[in-house]
Amino acid sequence: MNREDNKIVAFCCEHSAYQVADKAGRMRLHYPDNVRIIRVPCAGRVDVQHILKAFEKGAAGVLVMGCQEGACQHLTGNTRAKKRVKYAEDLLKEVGIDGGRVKMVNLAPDMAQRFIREVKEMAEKIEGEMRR
Amino acid sequence: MQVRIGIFLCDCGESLKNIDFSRIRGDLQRLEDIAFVDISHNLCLEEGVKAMTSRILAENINRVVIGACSPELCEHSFSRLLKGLRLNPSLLSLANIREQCSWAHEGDVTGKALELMRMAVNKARFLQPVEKKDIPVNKEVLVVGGGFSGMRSALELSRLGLRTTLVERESVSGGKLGEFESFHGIETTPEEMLSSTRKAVKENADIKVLTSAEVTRVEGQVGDFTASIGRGEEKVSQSFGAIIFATGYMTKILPQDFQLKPDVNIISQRKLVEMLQAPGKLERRPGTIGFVLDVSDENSRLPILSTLNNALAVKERLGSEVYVFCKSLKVDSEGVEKLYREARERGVVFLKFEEKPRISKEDGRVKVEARDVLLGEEVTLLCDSLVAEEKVLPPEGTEALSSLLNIGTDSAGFYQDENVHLYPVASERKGIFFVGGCKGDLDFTRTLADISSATMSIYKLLSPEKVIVEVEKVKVEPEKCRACLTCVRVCPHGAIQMVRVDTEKEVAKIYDLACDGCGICAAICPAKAIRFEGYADEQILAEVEAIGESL
Amino acid sequence: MIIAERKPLEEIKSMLSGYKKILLVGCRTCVTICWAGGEKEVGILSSQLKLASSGEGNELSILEATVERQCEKEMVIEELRDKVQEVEAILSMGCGVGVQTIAEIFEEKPVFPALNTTFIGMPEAEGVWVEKCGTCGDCMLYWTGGICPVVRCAKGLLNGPCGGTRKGGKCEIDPEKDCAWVLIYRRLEKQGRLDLMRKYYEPKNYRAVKRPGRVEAATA
Amino acid sequence: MAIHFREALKTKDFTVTTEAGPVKGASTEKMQGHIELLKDRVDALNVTDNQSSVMRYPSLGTCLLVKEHGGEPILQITCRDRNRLAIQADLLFAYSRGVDNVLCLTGDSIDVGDHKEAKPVFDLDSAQLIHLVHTLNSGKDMAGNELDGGVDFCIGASATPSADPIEPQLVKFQKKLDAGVDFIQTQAVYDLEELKRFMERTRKMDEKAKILAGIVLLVGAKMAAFMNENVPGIFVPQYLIDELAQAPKGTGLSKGIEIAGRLIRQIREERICDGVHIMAIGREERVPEILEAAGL
Repeated sequence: MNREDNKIVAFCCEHSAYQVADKAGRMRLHYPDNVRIIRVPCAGRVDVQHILKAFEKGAAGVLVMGCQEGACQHLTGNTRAKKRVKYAEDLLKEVGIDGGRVKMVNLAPDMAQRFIREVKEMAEKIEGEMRR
Repeated sequence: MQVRIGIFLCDCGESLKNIDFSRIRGDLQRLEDIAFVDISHNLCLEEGVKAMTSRILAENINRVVIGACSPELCEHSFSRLLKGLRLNPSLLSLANIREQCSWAHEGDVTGKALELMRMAVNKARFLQPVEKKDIPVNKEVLVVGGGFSGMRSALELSRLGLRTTLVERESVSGGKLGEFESFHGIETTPEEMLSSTRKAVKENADIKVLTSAEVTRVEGQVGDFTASIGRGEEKVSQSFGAIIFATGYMTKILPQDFQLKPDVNIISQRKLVEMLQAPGKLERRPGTIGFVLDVSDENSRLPILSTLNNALAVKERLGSEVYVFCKSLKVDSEGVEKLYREARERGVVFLKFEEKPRISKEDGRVKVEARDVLLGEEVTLLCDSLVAEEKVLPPEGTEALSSLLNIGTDSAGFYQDENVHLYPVASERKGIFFVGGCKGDLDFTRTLADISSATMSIYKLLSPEKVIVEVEKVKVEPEKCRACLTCVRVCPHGAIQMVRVDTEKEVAKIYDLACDGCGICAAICPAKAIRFEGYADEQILAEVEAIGESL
Repeated sequence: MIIAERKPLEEIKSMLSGYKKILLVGCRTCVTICWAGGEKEVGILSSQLKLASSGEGNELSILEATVERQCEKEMVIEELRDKVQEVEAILSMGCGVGVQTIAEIFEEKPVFPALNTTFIGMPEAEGVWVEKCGTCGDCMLYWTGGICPVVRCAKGLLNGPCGGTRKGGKCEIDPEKDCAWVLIYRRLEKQGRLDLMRKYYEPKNYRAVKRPGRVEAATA
Repeated sequence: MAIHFREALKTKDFTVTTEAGPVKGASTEKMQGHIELLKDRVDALNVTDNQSSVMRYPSLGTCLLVKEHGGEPILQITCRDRNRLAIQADLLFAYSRGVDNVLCLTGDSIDVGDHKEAKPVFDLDSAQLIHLVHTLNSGKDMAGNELDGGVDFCIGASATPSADPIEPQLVKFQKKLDAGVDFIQTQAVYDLEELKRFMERTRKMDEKAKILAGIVLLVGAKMAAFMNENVPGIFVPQYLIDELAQAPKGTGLSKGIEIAGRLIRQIREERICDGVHIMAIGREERVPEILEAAGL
């Protein structure tokens, strides 16, 4: 990915977010196509290193999408992911990438609308930044 | 071994109009290590599968990449197909070009489809085979707690052909069921239920009962737990494949709920049951009996169940006036609504309060004053005896056992973490289950359902001839492991333990049967010593690198 | 175990200004265990530095390596000998000892610390470490119920608490921290050895270890 | 000229001391004003040593000023800023200039002061400091060398009656008493019941030492609450904070003076302690009003 790319890397937990993306597709609900979904067994599988590597490789935004709190198949996966996203955000701020370009999203498997809104929000944030 | 990748694209019966499959095939063919790129219309149908099978057999490829519908639909069948062709199913990489590409966006998405395929190809290059193996598994089950639930579980397991050891702390089994006088509408009394169950257990050769015994230590993982059981001086250590907790509950009248200490007039449900069982022995039949319910906010169903049953029993046997003071009455579980109606019909008076009723003594009788919300006025009742609400609490030793086994408890201290996926009987550790009152919200009708659910899960786990497991799908590399214990502490399923390897060095070991494949350990390991095949760091990184790569 | 913490990126960047090619070196021992300088942290800092440099338009190329133990000369030489030739400077994610071992071996190249070595301690919880030993060279844990007042009492007092203890036996400086002397009192009381605390102790020999210390094994 | 503090302790049935706080600067004018105001109203004037770890004009310097004005100084020494060499040297110099009352303190931590990055010393602690002064009194230094010209200090220490838990404090307090002290000036006390309990225990431990209750002037509810949180060893009970809060706006200080006077009067009438040590922390000019309010 080169710098002026506007790709959003979305790490999607296969128990929730990945199914939500499928559902959005089945309902033919369209969302920005610069999202690239990477399937992970649990949001807890995503670490700070993966998020930073995504930005290093040119991603413009990263979404870590896991189950709702208290409904994680692996109990602490989503809460750990949330902490790591927060730490990644601080590390990115140190290098001048801020403005919420990395975000933790908690989804239940049927929240297609919420998924689309989160993707659109991130796409708009990147769009806004790109123009400046 | 040189990577050779076979790529299949499915255009879903040429319905994915916004993807130019031939252009994608053209681009993909130019990548290295690609043996072939086939376009099919129906990889999920007989015809498509046959074509794919002959293609794979013809070309000696060692990775398969398939761009089709969502893996949630096709992954399972494709893996089985590969297995049939003696190709390791882990060497499969899927791209979701239908639900998450063609159907999800307007206009032509050939570019995105190509990128998704390149991501899958990049990942395929790093895939490693994962072997499957059957592992020996101990088929014995440990049941902790010899109450009704524990005994029923043991009987159910023996019906499924599994031997159990039943450990009961008290000198005699039975637990709390004996405290109930009757279940309205059920002929057999709790007493009869208990004695028949006890008899069945005694006569059952598959069940070994250890009374006045306690579990002191449990090590190991599902399929190979080692429990040390203390019985007086005797120490027994035995191996089990799974564990069921049926440790029940205890009830206590909490001082802050009730200012007055229980005495002759203020009695517990158990005392009331004793009165009911021997009405003759009472010197004076109580004229009016009061019940107070749900004083503290969260209440469990047990007090309601015993109050309604006992109120009806009082009406039948003693014929005294019965008043029930309650803040709210949960009647949502089976048969409780009917019980409540019958009580009303038999003349039991229910009074609803908001603030806590004031309880005092007046010349040998109990005075209860409360503001009835429905009547909208103060009510004062003088009754001969008042049945105080008993709070349902986890029995002593719950905390010790749960920390010993590294399994969570819920906010009230009962077993089973508050997580929807564990419902109804699972713990976060594979092979450990909870039935009956030890989970907190006690409901008899569901206990029997819990027991069959737990025993069935154990049957599924232990009884197959060969217990197959993916060998080291998530693996700790001993030479990189620093034994820092982070993964052991972090694993939500307690599937990681320290072991001494051949070099006498202590390293972490992930137990394949107990591991639930979440990858939290792989992410947090500071030495990057844990590799999760299928979601390894280099595989995730390879997918990221393919994003936006110009050809 | 030696505990360390990563320096803020700003400080690391200012050290590296002017250098185009650096070697970033992790250590697989103490700093891995305390999540500060292991192989994973090397990856994270490397990503951060690359993002920072590409953001500011100057190119910074980073060679990555992780030594088994940075305080062992042989291990450092074996791992870094070739890589050092290709770089202008070395950024070490080892503790202070690691940084100096590398500096001693490759004297011609500047070596920068990416971590602050904080104390000798133990994990209090997962991801949380607390100081326990102040390496005073004259251990007196035998009479303090196994609680070291040299480091765990903020003023290192020897004859009991100062007058500033807060309500509930907390330390004058930090309401979250227990006063070491209250802890010592309770433990000795539990063991019935309070006489040890009641005894008067002469001023400590603070030169038990002539700094910088040196230990020579009898059979060295 | 004021009588020697040692005599005052022996002869008077109620000894009163207060503080002359050094300033942050070299001008001694303000300090001399306070000394003049207070020297004849109290039995001795304590001079704090970088109080609350805030750098100020040296304690020994202010003691010399007190001497020049004919007052009776008490040199406060903490273990925070000097090691055993410097403390012994200062003590020799103090004695040679007639300053022979010393209050041995551990000292506040660097973190509460205004030079938070300084290297704390704490070579000694307060109990060891008391032993050190005794060693000097016996004509030798800590290393056992004979002194050319001995010293004879009147030794004081502090105590924290309202510490929670109190037992560990009492263990340290016992060590101080065993070492031998002539007077004790306690941390601020407000709850006299607590003080009584403390006094009962102290009487059992040691008869000789005279105990002066520490009285810290409160100037308002907010300041009292602030001190509870941040000033080490001070615990202002809620009912006093409420009393201060009810005082109409702007009269917080006079309410504080009234409270201080009330406490001192009660301590004196009920003979709870052998005297009081008034700490007006930066408000030395109000001490006379406190003394009046206490009927002294």
